[in-house]
Amino acid sequence: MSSFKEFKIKWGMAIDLDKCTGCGACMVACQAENNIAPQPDASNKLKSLNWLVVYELTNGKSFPEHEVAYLPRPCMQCGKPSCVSVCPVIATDKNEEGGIVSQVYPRCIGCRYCMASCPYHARYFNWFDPTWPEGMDKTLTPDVSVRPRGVVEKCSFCHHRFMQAKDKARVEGRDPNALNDGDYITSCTEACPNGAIVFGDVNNPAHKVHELVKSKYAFRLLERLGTDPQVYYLSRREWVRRLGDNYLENEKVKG
Amino acid sequence: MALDRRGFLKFIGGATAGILATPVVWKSLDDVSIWTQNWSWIPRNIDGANSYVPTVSKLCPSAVGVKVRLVDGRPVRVLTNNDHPLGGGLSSIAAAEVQLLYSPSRMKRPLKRTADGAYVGITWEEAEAMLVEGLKKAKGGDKLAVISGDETGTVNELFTALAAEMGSKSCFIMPGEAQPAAKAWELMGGEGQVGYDIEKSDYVLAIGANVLETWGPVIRNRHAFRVGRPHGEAPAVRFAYAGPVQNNTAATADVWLAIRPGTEAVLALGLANLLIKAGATSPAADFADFKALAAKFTPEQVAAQTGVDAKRLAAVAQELAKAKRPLVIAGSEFGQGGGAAPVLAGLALNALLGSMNREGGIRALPYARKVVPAAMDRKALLQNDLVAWLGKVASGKSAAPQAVVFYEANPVYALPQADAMKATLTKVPFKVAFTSFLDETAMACDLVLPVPMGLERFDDVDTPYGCGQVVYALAVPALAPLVDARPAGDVVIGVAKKLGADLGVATFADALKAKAEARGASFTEPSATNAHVSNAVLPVNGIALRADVLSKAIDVKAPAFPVALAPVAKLNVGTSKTATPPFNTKTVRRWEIQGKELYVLMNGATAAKLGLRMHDRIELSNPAGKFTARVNLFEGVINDTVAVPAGHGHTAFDEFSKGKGENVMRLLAAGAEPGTGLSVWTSAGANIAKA
Amino acid sequence: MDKNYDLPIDAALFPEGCTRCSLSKFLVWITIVMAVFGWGLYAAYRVLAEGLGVTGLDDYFGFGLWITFDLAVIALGAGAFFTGLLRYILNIDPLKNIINLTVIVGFLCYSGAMLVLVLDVGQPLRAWFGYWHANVHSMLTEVIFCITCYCLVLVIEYVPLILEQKQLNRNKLVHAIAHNFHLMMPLFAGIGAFLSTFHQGSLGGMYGVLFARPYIARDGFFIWPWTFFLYVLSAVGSGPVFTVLVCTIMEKMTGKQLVSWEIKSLMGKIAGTMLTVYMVFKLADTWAWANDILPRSGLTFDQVFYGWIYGKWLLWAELFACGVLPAILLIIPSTRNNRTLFYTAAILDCIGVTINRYVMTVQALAAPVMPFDTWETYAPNWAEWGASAMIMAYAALILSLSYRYLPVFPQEVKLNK
Amino acid sequence: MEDRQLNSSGCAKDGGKCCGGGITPFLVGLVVSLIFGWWVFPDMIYSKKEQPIRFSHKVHMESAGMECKQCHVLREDGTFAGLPSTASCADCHSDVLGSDPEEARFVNEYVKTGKEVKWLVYQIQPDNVFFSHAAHSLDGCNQCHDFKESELCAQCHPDVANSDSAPTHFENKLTGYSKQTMKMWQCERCHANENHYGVTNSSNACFVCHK
Repeated sequence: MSSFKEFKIKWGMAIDLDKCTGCGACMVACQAENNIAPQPDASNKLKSLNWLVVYELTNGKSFPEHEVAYLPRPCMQCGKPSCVSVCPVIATDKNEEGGIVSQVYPRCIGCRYCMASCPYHARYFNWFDPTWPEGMDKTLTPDVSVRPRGVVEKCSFCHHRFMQAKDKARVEGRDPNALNDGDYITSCTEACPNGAIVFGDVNNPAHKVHELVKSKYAFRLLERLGTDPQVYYLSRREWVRRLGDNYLENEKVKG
Repeated sequence: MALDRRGFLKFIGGATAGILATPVVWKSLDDVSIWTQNWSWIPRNIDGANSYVPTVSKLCPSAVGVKVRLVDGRPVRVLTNNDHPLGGGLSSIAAAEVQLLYSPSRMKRPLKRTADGAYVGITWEEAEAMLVEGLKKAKGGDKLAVISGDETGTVNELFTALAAEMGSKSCFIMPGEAQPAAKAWELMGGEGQVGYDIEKSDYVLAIGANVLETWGPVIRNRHAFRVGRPHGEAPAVRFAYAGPVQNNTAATADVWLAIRPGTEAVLALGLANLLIKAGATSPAADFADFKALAAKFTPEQVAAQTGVDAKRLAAVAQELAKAKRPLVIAGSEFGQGGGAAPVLAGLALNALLGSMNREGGIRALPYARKVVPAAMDRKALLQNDLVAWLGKVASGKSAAPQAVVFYEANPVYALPQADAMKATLTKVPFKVAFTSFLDETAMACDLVLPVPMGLERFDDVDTPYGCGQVVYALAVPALAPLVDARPAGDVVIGVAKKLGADLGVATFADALKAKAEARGASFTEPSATNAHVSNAVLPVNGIALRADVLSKAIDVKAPAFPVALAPVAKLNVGTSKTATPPFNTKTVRRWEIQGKELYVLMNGATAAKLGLRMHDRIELSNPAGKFTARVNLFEGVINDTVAVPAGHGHTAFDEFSKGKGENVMRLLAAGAEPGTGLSVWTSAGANIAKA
Repeated sequence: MDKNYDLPIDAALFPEGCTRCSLSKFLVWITIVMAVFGWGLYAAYRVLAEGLGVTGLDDYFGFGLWITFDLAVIALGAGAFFTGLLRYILNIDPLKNIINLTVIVGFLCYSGAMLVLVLDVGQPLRAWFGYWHANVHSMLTEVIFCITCYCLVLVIEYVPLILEQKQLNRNKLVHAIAHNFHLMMPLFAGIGAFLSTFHQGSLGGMYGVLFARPYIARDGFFIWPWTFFLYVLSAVGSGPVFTVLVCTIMEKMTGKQLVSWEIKSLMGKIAGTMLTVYMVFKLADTWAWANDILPRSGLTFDQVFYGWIYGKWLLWAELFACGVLPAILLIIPSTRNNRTLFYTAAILDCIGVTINRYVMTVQALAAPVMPFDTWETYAPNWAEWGASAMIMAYAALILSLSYRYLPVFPQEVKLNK
Repeated sequence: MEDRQLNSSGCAKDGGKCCGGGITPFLVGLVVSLIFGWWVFPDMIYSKKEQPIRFSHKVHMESAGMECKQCHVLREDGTFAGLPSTASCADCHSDVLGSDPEEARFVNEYVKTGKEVKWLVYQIQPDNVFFSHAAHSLDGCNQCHDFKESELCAQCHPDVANSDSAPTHFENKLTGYSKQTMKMWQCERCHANENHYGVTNSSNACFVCHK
């Protein structure tokens, strides 16, 4: 297995699950921002392409003890991604400052090995060519290329916004590698009216997310598998934190 | 030399060796792979200069303040506008608004229905002539009805003024939360529009009102929620929710009080009972009556009627009593049909909590001055009950009008007993729809007139119901209409002129300018929001608690059906006006719609009682209608209740929503609320049979 | 040359001293095969023209029937390299009587797998990136290179057999080439054995390295997870008997004895021995997985099975009914030499390795890892069955032609006198 | 069939004698394909296009003393405007300034009608490529180099500063891209050059250039 790089900047999210109502605005904002094609019938969730998916969590108890929570799942941008080393053609890599796992569509041959490796189901395949209702393709943003059929894609943390923020900093004479908190946020972060998502540089004490990930309520999905995700979740509810990883019956959840 | 076979083979061998030593194969391989990156049938990125237009969404019922990103004038995104008093995030429908400009079901030109029922495109000149002709026949004596789907816009003044000029007062807005609230507030003797200062409250109890999804200016509410709930910390503002289903609001609320559908007022009175016992009082003249009424609603009594857990109820009452700035918001879980009683009881609770006319409590907000002289003002318009009126027309108690004008309203889909409502409309000889989409109502009209979408027109949002402050927001066009559409306001002004009436404003833009002025707003300078906020409030004096009305209105009969129905409203499936936007099919939960089938939710105990299991196909029926659906077991539903996702089952629109699921409105029958006469349809029930 | 008009009209092309059915009968058979092939071709066309959405694959099951099929045929095709290794390197001479068939079966399995892969990758026109932009860290890269090279080796091994065709072989040059090829065969057998071992292993390694998928993740030795070695062993433990089964089916269809029982029994003994070794390791692996890897991931043994479709019966069937049982049957001489038991064991052996490849592919992807995720099921649709059937038809076609015109079975003349 | 088979194998007995030519056919094949591959094929795959207006960069640079960035503007938000619009050309060319008939044609056909010129771009990259002109600045490169503005531009673009007419545009018939569209390895001349790291913040990470 290859070794993984450490980066000075580490873009990360802290998603407060106690603040997510599951409204789906983030999913829509993501599709519009990243030129993901709409699907007339998206009821087969195993074949509907959306980089960000909101899962429904339940505490498993019967009425009236039942509780529900919603968990938005972008790409975890793992520190030790299981998908990167398996790609036979280096179409995906984690080699840029910030630690975002890249996916280069013109390089991808569509073998789907990375999808098999990802336990978060964060990777999606273009089963067909993307199509938009007539004229709707005019609303595509110029920021993200449209993917043809046969390639794998995934959440990029709206990487183009990172590039735009750096360019803006350059033009304004600021250091592109020292962005302020909020200079670069993802489309879902921006769209969420509840502010459930906080985005920033986990390594930078000036960024809010830096403190948030240290909260005793913070956890990551499937931490023990060693993927080292850059997406953190927070919940004051123990049962929610317990759903973040597989626990044997006698094991205690942290926090 | 004749080339024999061996020679030929050698030639081929040489050629092959040669070709391999040239770029032919390698360049072709490379070009082919480049070709696969640029297939001509895949849309291209189009670069350009970015610009941003701040506006407010007229499409989303939450009236969210947004900004539109354009690239060389081409709209590409609706973005969050954090500076906007109604902004601070996006709703799942506003996020799709730019894409909806190109919705397949969008109206592209005026249409008229021919004798054989088909629609044909006509010019605007023909359309306006037809409209004038049709309206001429509806002159005098309430022969014209206007039904508007816009609760906050000045455009209503033009429509109602036109109606007034035609001698009609039959003007209605589509049912929502504002109407029952206006009624309740009026009964209590309140002035202006009732407002809820969520931003400054430290304890919000929502009874029925789905405050984080469908009640009031949702994005503004949610922004307050965001501010009051810092990440990973103990919340500075507690939220409690009472309703039959663990909906989006309940999912994040600190407390969920499960109550049967339609029992919101009973729950409020139960809380009043506990609060009064704990010493709460009110200066209201009829407090003694109210106290006597509340005394009847002991925790046991409330538990029996609402199904609420007495301990949880007591806990909430305590929390309310302890809170510094508690606020109670009562409404309907699916945003309509709740009647005045819940709001009345909820406001009475606020009075007991000392929340009247207080920061973080109830505010009385002044209505804006009319800018079209002949128009009905908002207060008057809110007094007209569309469902009741249609009921009278259906039963022949009122004469059917000669003409109906629909403005961005889809009553054929969205009213209770949708099938019966549709039948009632067939009594009207001339029906006109001003709409952006070819919806169910448009499909029932003789003339369909395309209006520009919210992003393509000037329009306004004046203090949506629920706002704690006066907010006036201007919608400005981010682009010229993509289709042959005309702003309804201007069409109305023109048509009125042709009918010999002067509405007093030359253009719709003039009306908006006047309205902004009336609100004290000035939009001469370019601003980041095009919105105006005012802290103006009206005094709240001599509020009565109206135990007399409540005692009658609260007389809710438990449905005589095996299960109660609890419709669940969510914005992601769009509105009756828009149906499900193309991007939003992916946000519909897996066990909500599968293919064309709707899933309804019930808890395990209810299912066991009915002998049902996950995925079973059932028929829901009651005298209003019936349909089949499948069972989704979800423990966040109160016993003996079936939660039905609303907003599905469209029979018009496009492949993204047409024919998917069922329309819950078909199962809801409206009744009259005793004491207020308001139409209510929150207490429905159904029979369940395996299908 | 006198012509015997009782013979089929293409009799001159038959292997020396062999009889074959009439050409018309043969053509009827070929027509049936081509009909199946045509169905698969249509499926392939739809997949290439419209995208993989026409298959039953989805975002949970990026790998499905095709990968299972590929892995299974590549394992079963291992008879070629292992028999070659034994025949040419270890000089087990009797194996010369079946070596030709093992080469053809191997060639068919590998070329068939590569054909399916053309459909299975989303962008076949860029598939060459696998060589040009190879990621040396990926097990799949190792697979791509080794399979391609080994497929070339199999072509090289197959070519002399074609050149030995009676009429072709009359040409001196062809004869000389064929002869020289034969002399070089030990070299190719060696290269083949090396390549094949590696990619069989890499195929297993491909799964073992998926460290975030506890169902298939395996710790390992140096850079290879255990599955690397398990795949090699299971392939050599089943490949030889698969060749025997193919041979036996051909015997049934042609009504001739093509390979003597001794040879088959020898192949069975070889496979049985390897299978026994494999089962020892496989049982140890399963034990370690259930008692170490799963609990380390927070999972229990029960949690990685689901309902009937992904039930424990698959594991028990793979381990005992199709693992331990055939190993015993094949390794004990008395049961091995009972034909019924021998064939039963051979079939069970092949089923066992197929189940293994299936669960490693499909169940591994079905098993949810996130606690709130759900078990999903996968069923291949017509397009995947069609394309797989196309490969079967392709194999049947090549085998039929080879049998009819090439001297595949050295014992055929003697055994059918 | 059989006879033919026998004949051909009979022929083989004589080896090269009857089926002559020795190595000649091989060489002929080799030469033909080499000529085709090196001279005919490269020409065949492109269609040639000329710019709609003959534009002289030289006149603008030398006579008018302009710089590249005056027309090829970097916008405030860091995005690059690319080619100037007709409106921005009309800032100077509202009327015909010189005697060049092409200028007159430009003014008459485009400025007066407000039509945009469909310039052909030599360097346009596929959608999947992200290129930031802001990042490739003179300040950045001239920390070590000593480029003039036009020299920096010419690192990637055809050097048109001194030419009176724009070069012919070769469009690949299959991919639709210009022959001069830079390939990844050309970007990597700088991006994979380790001497640049730490000085220019350049990186060879995939996502730096792909979107």
